[in-house]
Amino acid sequence: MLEILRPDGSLDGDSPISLAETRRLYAAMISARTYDHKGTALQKQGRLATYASFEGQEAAQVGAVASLQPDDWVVATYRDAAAMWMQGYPWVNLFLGRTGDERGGSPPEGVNVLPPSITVGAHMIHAVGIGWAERHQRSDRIAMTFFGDGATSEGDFHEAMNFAGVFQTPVVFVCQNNQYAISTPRHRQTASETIAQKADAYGIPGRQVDGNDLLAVRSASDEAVARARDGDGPTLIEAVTFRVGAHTTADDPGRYRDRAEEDEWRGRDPIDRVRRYLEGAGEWTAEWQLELEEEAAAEIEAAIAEAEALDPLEAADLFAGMFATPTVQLERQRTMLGGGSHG
Amino acid sequence: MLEILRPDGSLDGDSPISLAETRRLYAAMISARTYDHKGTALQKQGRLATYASFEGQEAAQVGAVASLQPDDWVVATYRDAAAMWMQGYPWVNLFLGRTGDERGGSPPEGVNVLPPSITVGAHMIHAVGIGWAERHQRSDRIAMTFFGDGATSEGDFHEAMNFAGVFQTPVVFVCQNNQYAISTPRHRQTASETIAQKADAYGIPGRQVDGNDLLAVRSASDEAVARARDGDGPTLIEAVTFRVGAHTTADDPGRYRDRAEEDEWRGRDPIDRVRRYLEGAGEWTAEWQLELEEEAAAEIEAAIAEAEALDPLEAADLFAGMFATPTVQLERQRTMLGGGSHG
Amino acid sequence: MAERNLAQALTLALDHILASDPGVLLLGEDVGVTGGVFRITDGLQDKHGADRVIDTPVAESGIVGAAFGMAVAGLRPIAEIQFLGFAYPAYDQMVSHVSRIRNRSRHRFTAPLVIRIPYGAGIGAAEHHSESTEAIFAHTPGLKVVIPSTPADAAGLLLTAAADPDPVIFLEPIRSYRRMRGEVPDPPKPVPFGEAAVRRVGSDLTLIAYGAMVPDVLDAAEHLAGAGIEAEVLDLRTLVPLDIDAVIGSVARTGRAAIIQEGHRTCGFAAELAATIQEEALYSLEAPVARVTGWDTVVPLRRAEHHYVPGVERIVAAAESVMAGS
Amino acid sequence: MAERNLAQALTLALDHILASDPGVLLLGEDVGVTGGVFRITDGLQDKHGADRVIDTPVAESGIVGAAFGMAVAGLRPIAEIQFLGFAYPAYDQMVSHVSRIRNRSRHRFTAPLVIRIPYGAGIGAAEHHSESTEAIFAHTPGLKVVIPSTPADAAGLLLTAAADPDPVIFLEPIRSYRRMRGEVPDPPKPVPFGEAAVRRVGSDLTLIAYGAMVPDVLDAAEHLAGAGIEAEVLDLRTLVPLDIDAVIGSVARTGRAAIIQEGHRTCGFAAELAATIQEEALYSLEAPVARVTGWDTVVPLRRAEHHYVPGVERIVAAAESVMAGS
Ligand SMILES: Cc1ncc(C[n+]2csc(CCOP(=O)(O)OP(=O)(O)O)c2C)c(N)n1
Ligand SMILES: Cc1ncc(C[n+]2csc(CCOP(=O)(O)OP(=O)(O)O)c2C)c(N)n1
Ligand SMILES: [Mg+2]
Ligand SMILES: [Mg+2]
Repeated sequence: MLEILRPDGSLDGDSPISLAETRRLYAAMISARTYDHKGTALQKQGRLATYASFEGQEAAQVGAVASLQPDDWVVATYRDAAAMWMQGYPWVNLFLGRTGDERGGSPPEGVNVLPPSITVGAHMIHAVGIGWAERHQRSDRIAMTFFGDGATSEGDFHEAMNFAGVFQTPVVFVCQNNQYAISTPRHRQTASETIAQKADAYGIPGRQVDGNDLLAVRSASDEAVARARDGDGPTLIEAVTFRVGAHTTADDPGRYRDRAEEDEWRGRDPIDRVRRYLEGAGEWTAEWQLELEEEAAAEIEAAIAEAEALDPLEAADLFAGMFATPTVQLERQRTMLGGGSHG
Repeated sequence: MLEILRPDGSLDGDSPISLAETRRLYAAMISARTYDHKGTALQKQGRLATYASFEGQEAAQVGAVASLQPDDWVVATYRDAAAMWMQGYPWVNLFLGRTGDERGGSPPEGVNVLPPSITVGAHMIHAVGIGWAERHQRSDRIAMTFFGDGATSEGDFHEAMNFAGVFQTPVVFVCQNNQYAISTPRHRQTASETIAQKADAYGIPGRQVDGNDLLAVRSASDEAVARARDGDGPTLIEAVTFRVGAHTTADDPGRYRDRAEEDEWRGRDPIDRVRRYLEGAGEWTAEWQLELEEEAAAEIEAAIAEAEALDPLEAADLFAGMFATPTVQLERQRTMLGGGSHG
Repeated sequence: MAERNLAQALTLALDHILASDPGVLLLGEDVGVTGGVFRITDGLQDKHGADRVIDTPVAESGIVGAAFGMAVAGLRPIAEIQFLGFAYPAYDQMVSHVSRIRNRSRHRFTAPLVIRIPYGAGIGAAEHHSESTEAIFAHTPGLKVVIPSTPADAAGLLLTAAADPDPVIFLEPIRSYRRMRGEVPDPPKPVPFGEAAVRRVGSDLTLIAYGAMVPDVLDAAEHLAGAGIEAEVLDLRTLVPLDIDAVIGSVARTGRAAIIQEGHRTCGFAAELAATIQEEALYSLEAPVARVTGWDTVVPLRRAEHHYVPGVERIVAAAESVMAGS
Repeated sequence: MAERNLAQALTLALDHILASDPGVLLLGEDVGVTGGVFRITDGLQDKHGADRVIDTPVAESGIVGAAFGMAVAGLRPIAEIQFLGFAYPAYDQMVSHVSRIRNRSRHRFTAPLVIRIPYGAGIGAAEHHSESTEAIFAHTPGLKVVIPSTPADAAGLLLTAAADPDPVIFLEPIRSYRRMRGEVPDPPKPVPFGEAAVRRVGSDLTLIAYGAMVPDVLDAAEHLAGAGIEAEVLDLRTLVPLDIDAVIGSVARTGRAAIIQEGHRTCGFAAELAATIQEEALYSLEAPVARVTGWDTVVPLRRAEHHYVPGVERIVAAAESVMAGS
């Protein structure tokens, strides 16, 4: 397992990035955590539907996406808001989706990030097709896809990895092994020792990294992104991390795991670790921290306000969303909305 | 790759079985090939629907099933008639199925062999469930499942292997890597170097053997069957072999491969190899060969006659086959058969 | 008799089923340790053992395929899929194998398994958590399709499903899990398949529904009664087998019918019912049979979900228009 | 104009589509080197390159999922599934992603792809090779469903499908591939979606069909003409969008209708049509709308297949019974 940044903030080897870049990513992780805490809080107030916290996984998401170019693709899940936002998907869209509004799925033009996949497993092959299409169109854009340890059990994971191997598509597979799929622990998910080793079944390189180590993640993803961009094919990265919170706001982790396990992982917090490192390098101050937190809070509040200011979709919008031009059937059904006749 | 019996009929190491047992399996392979040739011939005469030849794969099928107890389960495909027959599935049922008659799928009580799977991939997990059920019921029966190189690309292969690994079910996975899935060569099916190595992704032992070597197959399957029976979990065996004939009688291999490749593999015929070995050991004579061929021919002819003597199913039989007790809907539909009313 | 909600009724039934037949196994994602996302299997692993109430990897095709194998080999598995929107990866196993092994083997092998699936909208959940695609199962030969609407039926139909010699798709109405309570005998009383229940007697028109729509249809019927229209309300309980006689009998009496279904309109089960009614009772019909259905749209997310699910208002309006004979 | 069979018409259309739009890719099992199991893509890899006509591993979900990704990223993939019975492993991709990305992203991302699938019985093939489950696609919001019956339509509808901004399920009638020949313009002429074709004019009753059943329905109509019954024959060509006006218009004129469909009866497309007709034209109906369908059984194997597929005899009998108004 690749590790660079020790829990105490010291380095084991060279950092793949400058201190300035580290500060940028640290700031991003603070934003992400601010969003995340707000998401949980808003859900408790009934202002969001369910919410899926990614607390503890910020380094895996921020570190991996930091290796991308702005127009590369990200294809991720319900738990990957930090990754999506890093690639340009606005907080307002992420909140909007969580309120239960389809417009959350519509990021601005130029942001090549798909709306989060709610189904587990099916989206990885989309990244394969996307990377394939980019190469076919002689673009050097690549695709990065995020998924969990549980997702590796779905047949679609297998088909995606196998297609990527056979067609050598420019894709980076990032598995956030956060130790649980809802209540199911990693060792009940698969009998393989690591998830990284699954890559071998597809002739693809696999790399296990400490997912709570921003620098290790970044190092592995830099390498994988370069491989993909250079036409050398896909890579699987297993980022070993932990979901510190509940699966979603509808879940109670007390039913399936010990507090001790959570506490242990809280002690390995990916943000704290970078803070210690930056502090040691004279690049972190309490004032800066405060500044970051205030900026993040303001940004997040603004996004919430914007999302909540939007009136809900009308019934007619449902029909308008399905096709470029509604079918005869949909047109008829839309007319039923008005009167009660046969509708 | 495990090899024991050299193409020239000499041994590289010890045989896992006695000469008497080798003679028995040799005879079985002769029967299987007789059936296979007959199948191709009958299809040309229009007496069967399509037919899928397994010529060249007799050692893989006969050798693997020879390790089983008579009441173990076999879950196999359209190309595995030899394996099914070895485990008690009558030739008459196999022919019947090929004529296009559902009764082919009904082997005698006590024969724990499912009708052949026509869909590629879905059946392997059935073997996992079966083995699981047997263990749950404290029986020591195990399940063996056969599939091709192409089938390893389906998501269901992955889910089956993963379940087998997690639940340590008593199953032996036998992949006949016959180098093609219809027209697609093995190296375009997956970028992994071997199929055996895919087992590693599931914490399962994987073994590659020369599939045209009866003794190597038998040795690997003896070991895998013992593991399963002893509660030590599943094994994946990759039997490297070749489909000498067409994919089915509807296929023309000339479109996608060279005659030279076929000829090379014909030179590695699994039956010839055992004959040379037995001959060297003084256990084969031309008279015995004739005897075997005549017996096999008689047996096969009898099976064909029995299959063809059966009148086709009646329309009412269709309705009777669906449930233990037909639903209201089916009852109504059955009455439509008689008159034309609304049917 | 204790009052239970529909979720509790299911738990009770599963407990009895596990206790009375050692060949029954439950399997699915998170059904064991945590008792399922809706807590339907809560406490059952502790009581009946981890080898009988089994947490699986996240793999729906694997769950159904393994359950199929178990059933073929003599067990009586009850598989859970977390939401109907996650059943599609297992659809091939259901169509190609579960539904067919009996016919394929001319009764030599069978697959007596139950697949429990929460379905339907109305709780403002995320995408894929609100599906009502029962029609695709009804369209698949060889599957029985059961959809209870009350706590007692949920328990009773589940008992029948678990004892059935053929595969059963058992759809559980999510928004009814905790919507109402009702008396549920302990042990539950099996409810036979193929017998619709008359939930309300009426002579002016027949309202036909099942599952999550039934309570709304009953509310609508009360509403209509206020306007002097007496609706008969039929709860189908099982779509396959279907109690055609009850449907035709009622419509022949009332001469008017509306079918209320949450699923998408085109090729939904309401289409089947309307087609059957006009086939068998055309000359009794005084007005077209109305379909009140979900639309041919994706089920909207929380903020617009109410535009999709037929509510009391749409049901009442449709009934009134059927009464007006237009 | 050259006469071509339906298979050749499809090859011609694909060749033109590949030649005219560099963003079009074909992918599927055995579509490249060997030209597909039905030889529909024969010669296209040689002509257009192995990077545009692509042999894939045996993985239907992968094929559709990869095609989806390609479409999202600006290509126009045309995927082939070998037989409809092998499409179920890809059903989740179709329902959960292909059909939904436009709505999920409010038009920001779209998936203009075509999924070509041979369907139907009648050639005595093995199990799973004879499916007619078009209804499950018609029931899925966000998919267009196209089923040609003639060579010219096959080519013309495929052109339209390839240019459509939304995903299209394109079902090809296996037993019509080489059943008849017809004139097919070269280049083929696009045939618009949502316009039924009147294959035969008649005033006594309307026979409605699509795909592989159309030739049989026309034979039945000739038969009926011999007995003095003049049937109008409507070929729907596309199920989604559906030419409801053509259906209702014809039935309003004739007052009688039978729908002929090879798929299973319950919740088939014939149910949708019968439901719609009675909704919109009840007062024109002089007899119940009849459904002539495949049964709610697995499609039988070769020796008993003829008991399943509606043949001329059953169509004629149903039409006569509709004429008798019983
Ligand atoms: C196909 C499918 N099956 C089941 C679910 C329900 N579900 C949502 S998240 C989840 C667990 C996924 O675990 P993992 O992949 O490890 O991701 P994590 O939630 O831990 O980030 C499950 C089973 C789903 N969304 N999609
Ligand atoms: C799910 C599914 N997809 C496609 C097919 C069509 N098909 C039949 S055999 C075959 C190739 C299978 O290759 P392999 O697994 O190597 O077995 P082999 O035929 O070589 O024995 C294909 C694609 C099928 N039967 N089922
Ligand atoms: Mg996880
Ligand atoms: Mg093969």
